[in-house]
Amino acid sequence: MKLKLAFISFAILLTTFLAGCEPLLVLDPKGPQAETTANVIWISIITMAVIVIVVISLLIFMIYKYRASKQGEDYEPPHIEGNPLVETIIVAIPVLIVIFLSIVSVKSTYEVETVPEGYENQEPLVIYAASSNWKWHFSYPEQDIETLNYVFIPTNRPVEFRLYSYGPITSFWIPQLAGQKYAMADMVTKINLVAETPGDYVGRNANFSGEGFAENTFTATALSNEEFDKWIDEIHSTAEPLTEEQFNKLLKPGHLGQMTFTGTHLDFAPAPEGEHAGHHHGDESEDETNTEHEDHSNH
Amino acid sequence: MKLDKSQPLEYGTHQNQMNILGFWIFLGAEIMLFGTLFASFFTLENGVGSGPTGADVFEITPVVLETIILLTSSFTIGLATHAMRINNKKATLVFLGITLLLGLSFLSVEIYEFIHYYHVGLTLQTSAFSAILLTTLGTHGAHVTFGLFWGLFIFLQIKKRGFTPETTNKSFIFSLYWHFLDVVWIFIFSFIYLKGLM
Amino acid sequence: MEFFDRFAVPHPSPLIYASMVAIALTLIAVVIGITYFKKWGYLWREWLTTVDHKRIGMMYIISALLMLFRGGVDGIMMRLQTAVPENSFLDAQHYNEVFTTHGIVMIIFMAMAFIIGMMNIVVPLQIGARDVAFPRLNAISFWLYFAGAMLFNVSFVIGGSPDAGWTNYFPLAGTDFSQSVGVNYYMWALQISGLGTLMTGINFIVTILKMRAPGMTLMKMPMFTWSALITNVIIVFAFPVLTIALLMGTLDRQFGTHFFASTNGGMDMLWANLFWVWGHPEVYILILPAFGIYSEVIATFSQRNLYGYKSMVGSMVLISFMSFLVWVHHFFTMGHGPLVNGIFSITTMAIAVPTGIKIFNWLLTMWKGKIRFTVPMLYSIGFIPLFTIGGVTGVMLAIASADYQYHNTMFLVAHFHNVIIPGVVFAMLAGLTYWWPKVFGFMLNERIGKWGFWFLSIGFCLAFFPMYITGLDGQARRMYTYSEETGFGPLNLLSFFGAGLMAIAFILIVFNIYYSFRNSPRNVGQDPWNARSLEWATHNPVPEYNFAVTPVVNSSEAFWDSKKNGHNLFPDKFEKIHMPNNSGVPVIMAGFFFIFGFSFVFSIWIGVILAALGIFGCMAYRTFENDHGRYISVEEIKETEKKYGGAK
Amino acid sequence: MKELFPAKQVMGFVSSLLLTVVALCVYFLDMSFEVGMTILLVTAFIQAALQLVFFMHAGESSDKKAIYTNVYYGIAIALVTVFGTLLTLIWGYM
Repeated sequence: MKLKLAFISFAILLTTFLAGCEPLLVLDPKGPQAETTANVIWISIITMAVIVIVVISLLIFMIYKYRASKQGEDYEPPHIEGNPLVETIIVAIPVLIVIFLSIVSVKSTYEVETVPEGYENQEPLVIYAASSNWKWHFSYPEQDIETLNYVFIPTNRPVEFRLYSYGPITSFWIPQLAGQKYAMADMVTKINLVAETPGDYVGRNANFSGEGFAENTFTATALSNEEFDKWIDEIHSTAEPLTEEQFNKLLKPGHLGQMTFTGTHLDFAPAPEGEHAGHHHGDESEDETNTEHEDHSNH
Repeated sequence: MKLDKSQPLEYGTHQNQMNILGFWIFLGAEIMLFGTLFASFFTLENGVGSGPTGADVFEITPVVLETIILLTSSFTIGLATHAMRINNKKATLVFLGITLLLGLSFLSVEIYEFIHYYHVGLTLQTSAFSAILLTTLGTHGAHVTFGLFWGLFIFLQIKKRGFTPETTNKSFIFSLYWHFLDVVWIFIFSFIYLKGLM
Repeated sequence: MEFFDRFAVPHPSPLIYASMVAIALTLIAVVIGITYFKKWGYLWREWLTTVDHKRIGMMYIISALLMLFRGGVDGIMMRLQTAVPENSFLDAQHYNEVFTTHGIVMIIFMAMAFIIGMMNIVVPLQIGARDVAFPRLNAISFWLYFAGAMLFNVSFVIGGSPDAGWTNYFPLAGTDFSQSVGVNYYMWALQISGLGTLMTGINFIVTILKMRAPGMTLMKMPMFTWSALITNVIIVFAFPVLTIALLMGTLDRQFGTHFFASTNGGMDMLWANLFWVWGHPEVYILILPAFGIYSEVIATFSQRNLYGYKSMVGSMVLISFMSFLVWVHHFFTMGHGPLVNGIFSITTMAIAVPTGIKIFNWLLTMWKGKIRFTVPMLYSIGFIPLFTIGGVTGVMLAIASADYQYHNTMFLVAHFHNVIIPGVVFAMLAGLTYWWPKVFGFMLNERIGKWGFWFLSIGFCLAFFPMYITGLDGQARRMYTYSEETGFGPLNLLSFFGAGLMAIAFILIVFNIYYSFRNSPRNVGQDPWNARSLEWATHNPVPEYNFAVTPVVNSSEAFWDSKKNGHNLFPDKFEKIHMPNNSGVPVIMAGFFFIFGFSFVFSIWIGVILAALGIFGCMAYRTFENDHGRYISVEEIKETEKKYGGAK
Repeated sequence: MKELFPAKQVMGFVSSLLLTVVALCVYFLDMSFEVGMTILLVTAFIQAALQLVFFMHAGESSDKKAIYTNVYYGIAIALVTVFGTLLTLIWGYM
């Protein structure tokens, strides 16, 4: 009977997997960071599938072999306290699996938190991504432009997103390029990523942030380097400059479409990093000696 | 109720033993309660915003005074338990009374301290630091206040009913509570005041 | 005018008005019914003032079932809203309230109440005690829980429900972004019921440590009692953290402090941190008693002793400590360095080891057994594969880098339902069916019970397995709607059907209670399941004093031993039995707590002060009270025992 | 009168006063943060232990195992919470 249950669950899982024509976003990476996480996910799925299959097989064996209807009327199950060897095995195998996965976990976590391999020498493109209820503001300090609810990035160049929030905690997530990270009001967090294939990618805030949360999305478009430069030039010739007054209007709760400006809000409303951070993480002494804008308090 | 004569009266019945053990476990929870407050305090300690820091507002004299008062009261409640065990009702009441008076003076100093903070511009709303400082001190102070009433009730009960399994048990448990508040204060004294002033 | 505005339903919709009317009508019907049948006196004497652990346990379980209904309706509404893209059944705000209350109601007011109710009924019986260590405190615990639960449910009709998620992250939960009183309700409902839970924790630790039958050493306790002991240890050390976090949250919202604000030095991350320092152990508070129930049920229906008793105990002790070492995995994405994430990733995965030991021990308990497929056993057998899947997806989530992709998605939602439903809900239903005759003296119908099990299991798989896939496809949790292009539609529809099946299962289970009450034969005898542990050594239903004579025990399966090896459990003669008196103080005090909480929610300070005085008045009354309990005479015991058919 | 002041308790009281004086050194004397914290940690924990043993009679009843386990467990978890929180929110950031 339990067979049925196990089979049904697996059948559902399998068919839904197979039925989906398009690959799942997280497992369809377009950059090295997302590729690392996708590989880790596959490794863990396979390891875990082995465990599940072993447990289910053992269970089926037990309930098939030892069901009461199959035993004799006078069969009296024995009293068994336990067996050191068996218990060592059931401890040792999970321990080995956990050690293996721990190594995978620590190694991959360090990998996705740093600039991807092969791109260390390139100067990363810094983009500030600030969330407000319920929009994303992207500022390119170097290029001196700002966009709303969409972001263009060059391919094959490391991009450093610096995240913070005007309001509730949000989570910046482009599943096909990298895992998510929180954006908070009083500090800046960072995501390093590289897009290796040009294309449009879904991006969103993944952390519940109130009424407009469901529509708190943006598009991330990866372009070749030349196209990216062309796009920057185009904006400088066509877009209006962003004024403080206008920016404050943009911050008001609600949804807006995609917008483009020259200039960034960082000039009049700096990001909460360095001297503007809401709190410091045990590095006050360094803060005082460090006067550079580009500093270590990037948490 | 079976009475076990081989033990002090407060342990005399099975229910009494359970009460005492239960209170110890409650104190375990209290360790965690104050542990959480300390964890939050250390996290928010530097979050002074535009308000004053600990070093700006702490005054050593009232703090030392509070410490000595509370240490002494912890001593006297210990003596009260001892007097109870040698069956000296009068001494027990005297020591318990002194303890409560010391507790009251501790609270008075603490209230003075809070007024001082108010005058130098540190209130609950000033900054995260001020909020966690006053919450931690306030939680301890609320425990002391609660203890004063509790102690008073026990005082009255011993006075009226003498030493019974119930009154001795309550009085012993109250002494555990009072000693524990002293322990908490030692940590507040060391890691909030002295660390802040250092 | 402003004053009264706060009491209004801030989010009027026909649904809410309809349920308001329904609630009002039900209440009126209940009051009229009780008055008509002249049951007020009975209710007061036998239930509201009771200190009997079995009755308190029953009241916990009844409340838990009511809350299961409430939380279940919330769940169905969420699945219905997301069943198709761009659905307009609920609007965003309403959806937010629904998933927030679903989480709180299910965790705090359903699952917690269910396990505490189960412990109340079973633990004293399993250790051969007359009651818990502090019967009066036990009543206070229940009534505080009940006051908290009612306070939380009032939010739905007066002032508005909390809407910041059950995790209630600041600053979203602060007054800047959540202006209604909803989150105030959250703070006080949890605070009050949490206080009750803490007292339960202390009560049961002392009960188990000090009230065991002669001969029952710690290593001879039945496994459910062990799990209860460990659970209560976790409760005692975890709940104070919640107390402080809620206090700080209240101060932030109602007194303008800056603990979790982003200005003046506050730190929003601190709330998340404290919430999960409590929240993760809370998960183990829920799951360990479930493990205990499965251990009892699997041993009983495999007709074999539990395999690896010592390693079962050892793994639980280990889990209790480790549960406090892993909380950061709930917010890997908060931007800590890989060092912090790495450490907590490893500790999290390490917990899988003791959990794995338990799974294998259950499997080995069936080995060489003689398995009977009763309803409790079906739940236990269904639990093993489903919980394993939930467990391994937990290990997947523990890998920090991968968690960056799973976090906040439906994958996570699928995971924790996959551990909580087969873990806790299945266990509670198994335990309910298993111990039902113990409390009521008749059995639940097996046929209907099995139907319930199959609907629940299949419904569960259909409802939650698709979420793993939509999660990997980028569907964030807590989204009230999604567009057609995302492609989430078909799988969400499947989830909705699954939820429907689960609802049918719930109806079947409740119907089974009614059906069995009407049709099941009474007098099932003392041992309807051929069981093993001490609670079955007394009559069904259990008399007021539990055991006429204190049992003397020689193994963890004392009853089995007495059946098979002729061990004499009751060597002593009848003696008069000391019992605690009933008291109205607990329920009155909880009433004051309710008023206190309600007034605080709306900042009605006069109400707060008066209620606080009431609470202190109750305490003062208690300390001056001279109540030595009462005795049941030997004659009375003999009489009762005769009624049950023979003195034991 | 003498019987009302047992030596053990008087000793405990005197030593806790002495420890307070030692702790006060960190305020009155000039010393580095590390040395000061060490002194405070040592004096605070000794004082707590004094209270526990001399005044609270933690070890006198038949439940002393349970009582000590409970206290140690509480302290251990509280320390984990304090240092874990600091590691997570303050020290551990990149």
